[in-house]
Amino acid sequence: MLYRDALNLALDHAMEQDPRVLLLGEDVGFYGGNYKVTDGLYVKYGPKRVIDTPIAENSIVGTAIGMAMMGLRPVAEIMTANFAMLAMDQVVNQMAKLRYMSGGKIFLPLVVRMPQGVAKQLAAQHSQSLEHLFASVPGLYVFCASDSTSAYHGLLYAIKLDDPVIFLEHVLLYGVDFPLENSKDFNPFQARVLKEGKDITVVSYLKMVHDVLKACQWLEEEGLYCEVIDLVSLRPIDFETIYSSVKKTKRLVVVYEAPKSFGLGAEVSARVCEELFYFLDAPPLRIAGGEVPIPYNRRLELLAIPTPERIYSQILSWSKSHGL
Amino acid sequence: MLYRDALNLALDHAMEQDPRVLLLGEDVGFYGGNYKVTDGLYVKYGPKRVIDTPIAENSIVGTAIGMAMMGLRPVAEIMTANFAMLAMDQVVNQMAKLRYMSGGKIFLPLVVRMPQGVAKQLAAQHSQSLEHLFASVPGLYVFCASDSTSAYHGLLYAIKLDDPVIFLEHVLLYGVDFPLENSKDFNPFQARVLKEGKDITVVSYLKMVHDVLKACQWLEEEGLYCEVIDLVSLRPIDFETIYSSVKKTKRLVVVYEAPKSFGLGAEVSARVCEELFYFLDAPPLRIAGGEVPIPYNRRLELLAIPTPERIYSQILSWSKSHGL
Amino acid sequence: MSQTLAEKFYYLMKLGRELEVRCKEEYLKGNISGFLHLAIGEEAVHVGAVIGFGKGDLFCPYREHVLALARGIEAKYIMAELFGKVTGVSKGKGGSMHLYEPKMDFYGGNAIVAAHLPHAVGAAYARKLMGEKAGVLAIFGDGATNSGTFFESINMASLWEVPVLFLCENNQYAIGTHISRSSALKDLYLKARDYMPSVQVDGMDVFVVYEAVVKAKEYIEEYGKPYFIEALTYRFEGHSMADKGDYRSPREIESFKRRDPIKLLVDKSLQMGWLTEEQIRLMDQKIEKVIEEAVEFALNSPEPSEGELYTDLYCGVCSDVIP
Amino acid sequence: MSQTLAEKFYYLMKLGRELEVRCKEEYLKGNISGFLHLAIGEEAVHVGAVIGFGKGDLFCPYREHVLALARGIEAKYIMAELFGKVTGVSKGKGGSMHLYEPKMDFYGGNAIVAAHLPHAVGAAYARKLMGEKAGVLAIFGDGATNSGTFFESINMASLWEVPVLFLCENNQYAIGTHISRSSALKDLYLKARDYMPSVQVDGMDVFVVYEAVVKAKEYIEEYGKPYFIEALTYRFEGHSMADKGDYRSPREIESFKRRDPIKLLVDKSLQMGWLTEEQIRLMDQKIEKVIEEAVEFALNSPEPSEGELYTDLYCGVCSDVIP
Ligand SMILES: Cc1ncc(C[n+]2csc(CCOP(=O)(O)OP(=O)(O)O)c2C)c(N)n1
Ligand SMILES: Cc1ncc(C[n+]2csc(CCOP(=O)(O)OP(=O)(O)O)c2C)c(N)n1
Ligand SMILES: [Mg+2]
Ligand SMILES: [Mg+2]
Repeated sequence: MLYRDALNLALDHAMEQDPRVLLLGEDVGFYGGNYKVTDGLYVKYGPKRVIDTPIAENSIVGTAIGMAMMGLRPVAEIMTANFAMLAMDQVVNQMAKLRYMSGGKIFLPLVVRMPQGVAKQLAAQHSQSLEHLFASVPGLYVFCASDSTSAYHGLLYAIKLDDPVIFLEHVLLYGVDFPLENSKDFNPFQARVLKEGKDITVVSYLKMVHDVLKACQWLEEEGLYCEVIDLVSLRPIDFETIYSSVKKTKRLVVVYEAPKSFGLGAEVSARVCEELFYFLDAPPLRIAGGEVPIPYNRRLELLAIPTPERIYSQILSWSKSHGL
Repeated sequence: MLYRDALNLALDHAMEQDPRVLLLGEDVGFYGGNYKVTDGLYVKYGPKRVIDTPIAENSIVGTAIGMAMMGLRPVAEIMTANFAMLAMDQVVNQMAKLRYMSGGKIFLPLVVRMPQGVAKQLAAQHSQSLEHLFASVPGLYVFCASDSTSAYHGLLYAIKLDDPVIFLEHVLLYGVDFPLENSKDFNPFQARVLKEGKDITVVSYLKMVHDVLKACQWLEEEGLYCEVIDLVSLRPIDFETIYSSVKKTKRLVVVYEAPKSFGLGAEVSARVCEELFYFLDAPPLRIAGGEVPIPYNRRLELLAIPTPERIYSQILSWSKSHGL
Repeated sequence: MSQTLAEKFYYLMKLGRELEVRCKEEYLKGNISGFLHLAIGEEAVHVGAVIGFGKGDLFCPYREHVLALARGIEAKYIMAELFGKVTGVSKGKGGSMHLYEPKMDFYGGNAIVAAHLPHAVGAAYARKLMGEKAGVLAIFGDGATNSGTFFESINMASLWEVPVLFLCENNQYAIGTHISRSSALKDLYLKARDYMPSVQVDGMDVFVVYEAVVKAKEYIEEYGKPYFIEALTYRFEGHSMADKGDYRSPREIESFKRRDPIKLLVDKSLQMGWLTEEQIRLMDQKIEKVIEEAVEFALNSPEPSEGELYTDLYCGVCSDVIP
Repeated sequence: MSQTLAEKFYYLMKLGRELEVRCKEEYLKGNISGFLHLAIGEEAVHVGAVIGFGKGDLFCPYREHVLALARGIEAKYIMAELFGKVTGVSKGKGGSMHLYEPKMDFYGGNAIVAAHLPHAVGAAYARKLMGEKAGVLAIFGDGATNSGTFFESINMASLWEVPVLFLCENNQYAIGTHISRSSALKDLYLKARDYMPSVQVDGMDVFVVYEAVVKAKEYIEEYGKPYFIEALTYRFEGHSMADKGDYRSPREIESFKRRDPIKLLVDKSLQMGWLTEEQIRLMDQKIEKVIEEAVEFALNSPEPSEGELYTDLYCGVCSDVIP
């Protein structure tokens, strides 16, 4: 099933089963969503439950918060994470803090979905990976989906949660076909070991997971066996799964699309160094985007983010220079 | 000289010497600034160069960008970093990217100043340390000031730069008296070694620097000699200074007020582990804020951020358990 | 009718006034900390609006003690919150700017200017969708009407036809900045007039505010659409305890104090025979007692335990409706 | 006068149209990528506004090819940018949504709806402060008028009295969302009318747009204050190449195509004798050549070298004025 369709199915199932679930966002209704994730739901559930909004990101999240306060279970779409910069007050100052500030009197069963990442030549203002901005905020849960299974089950789980969730999708995955597994007790708080291996632990999430899997396939030909972990939740991060893998492999690589510094990789790498310092046989390696806005030109764009080829060659040369 | 007055002096000098420099922000003019940083400048330079703005953070930064495009050198004040969440589009998508997207045709001599941090019982929406949100954005410089010397010289330097700078101040420092050193060639890109020591490298910035210094004083009585580094720039970080200290001490501690995960400490710690893995004698230690919004109650508030006492005791027990 | 109202108004306005006067003292003693915004001078707006509105959800700014009292939250739970005690309405975690009591449809206190306005719109949307009749009251200042969030909320409320009463308390200042330095329009009701019925009223006369709000409430409930009221008022104190408010001339302040809303109410009520001196004296006594007890309660309440630092962040619960 | 104008208008509008038709082809061939927003159908607004405005700074949205052409940026530098070549106006780093030429007072292209509006206000403030006369032209869509940033900009421009001409091109849609689903007001000039002179004009007739803009320009320069124009127009294509635009009925699209701004201009000009068939033929020939050369130039230009990835991020220079 297409990733897009898995998300659509999750929304459909949630709306079917719980009349409190409703959708809002720019173009989500009549138009069916900029990436067609909400396609068909406007016709099925009507304009009161699939709400087209003005271009007003802060107030999209803000009104969704108000709805959640009253007991509805809104799923807001921000057309892309880039535009979520306009909603940061409602995300950081409101949605993440209302429960705490009220001494637990308020709860917000609210999901804010958005795609992010580098697609193809959309240039600096449309190509950002901003997960760390959300993942760093206490009070939020941040989930992300790397395939149709985590898309469907992860989104459904997020909608069921009584806490606010930022749900990240990747623009380049919408059109990709993945098997939809029937994982009844899918738990987004648990990272997924997508591939076992004895030599190196490679942590990733969202689209990069697939580039990592490709690179690790090639690495096997060099005799290097990577264990690939897909972080489904970025806040909290399932460190237990990472630790037990690193204890086995004694080596950590983190691969992500965002600029290297301050990203998810910094936290994963720092934490593993703190907790498993004496286990590690090599310094952790972060393979990530460049410290630049994403340029329009395709050649430069591809230089600014990890590719399977560069993931492969960087892991290879790093492992060689650290005695593997 | 009071930290507040050092900032005021920097603004005054810049405005005196360059007619292109102008100030804007909420309450900065007639009222003299919420924290009185701009006091007196309205009278001296008039309402055209010290502009009171509506409560409209995104457009405060946005108009400042427009002014900078035309060759002025605006210094915008966001009343506190908390409200900068409303300006994230202009900060992340505009000010950081315009030069790059234009292939270098645009440059933005622009400073956005703001205080941040935990003061006293201002509660969750007024007590945040958000430096990593800015420091993670390519295209920005992020400076911060821990005393009157770095406040005065750092701000003046930021105003002189032709690139956009986020300039962070700490709410609790405004009323503190520090000597203003005559550092003619103060360079914010260079971290300051505030105290030399052979045993442990302690990296910090803003107000925490002072709490660290206090804790390190006490640690000397235990025979532990810390080298204290004050990061004046958070983007870029002066890793050279950190590396040469860590090469000597073989131990790294990072102290900051923000929640521990994803903060400055993650990046510093991860980078040092990557670069100096074989030098380190112990896992790096991060001493930071809790993973919670800051509560109003004073006792809980003080539990949510590092104090000199806890910095002292955490370093002590960490160094003991790692053979120092 | 007017008699009952006058009594209610007087009690709440005076209780609010005395409570805040006491808050000032307790702040100076160090029992209260943080930002403390007093509504002294604005009681007619707060009490008139909340009583006039009656049933329905309230969304307030950081200057909300009197609004909370008028909604029926007991003084002692407010005072305990200001003292940072676990018995406070927000368990001592919120403080003055964050009083919450969802059981009484009281949704805070918000310390970010205008941030609660979209919450009000969303809440009204929800109420309407769920077939409930009561609308939502959103209160905010003159300064808030310059923020983009305000404008987005007005547009969405009108577009979606949801029953929100936007009540702007125009006290002419946003901290130290006079409205003439921040808003291109001086008559703020103009900002909404193309979107919804929009009026300007005297915010010093509690009866005027009350009547305007009653009328607005009828409208929003009958039509399920928004309404805008600008109430002209003034704060007698500084913006918060951190501000002396001395950017305003003594003359200006005096001219408004001459129309002190409590004085106006008393004069009118005595003149019209709605209240007697004796009634007032009795109420004053009661108020003194209530406040004394509130302070007592706050003082004697325990602080939150250290373990509370990490509670109330997530509920961690899954709704059981979706299988 | 009208003759010269008609010639200029025709040349630019037709050049814009043909350039964009060619862009579509090149996009389908894979020479252009990313988001490509065509202004086909809206040329009267873009050309009438830029020519009418004359000297002054331009701030545009992502749909800015024709605006750039009208400002005098050569087609080949635009095409090269769209091809991602180093000879493009933004060195291939910006693409379609980010054309910049400060030397010609052309300040982009912005891919965030309404984000350029405060830039325009700040620029106008700067120009006025520096004693320059020319104002600033800011162009944006109907969808943008629902964003808080729009409202903040309108308020600030009016409050600070700066010469910005806000030109709203109301093509009725924001991507797939009709104005009736996003704006409580259908007549968008109402959103500004309390803040500045505000008018609504036919955006399909380039002469009408031109005259309205000339008048507005005179006003903003004479008074140093802002002005608002809503131009009613329509886009014939989808929102971008990623959108078919089929949420609009063929009938609706046809009704607007009947008022194709280029056709209107030609009909009127021939009728009035401002243009001859021969002139048009010659211009068409020239346009064909210009576009051919532009594509040639773009094709033959080099891509940025790999080292360019890390250039143009910081200038790293310190101003030498402050000692
Ligand atoms: C978004 C935001 N910007 C700035 C502030 C700081 N601030 C707190 S209150 C205030 C003034 C608000 O004025 P107004 O809306 O008139 O309300 P009043 O206090 O007069 O009742 C400001 C600027 C804030 N809390 N939030
Ligand atoms: C802040 C923001 N939100 C959403 C988008 C996605 N988006 C791009 S164009 C557009 C529609 C804009 O409509 P309008 O202002 O009418 O301009 P038009 O394209 O019709 O000229 C949207 C929603 C964006 N670029 N920026
Ligand atoms: Mg006010
Ligand atoms: Mg449009």
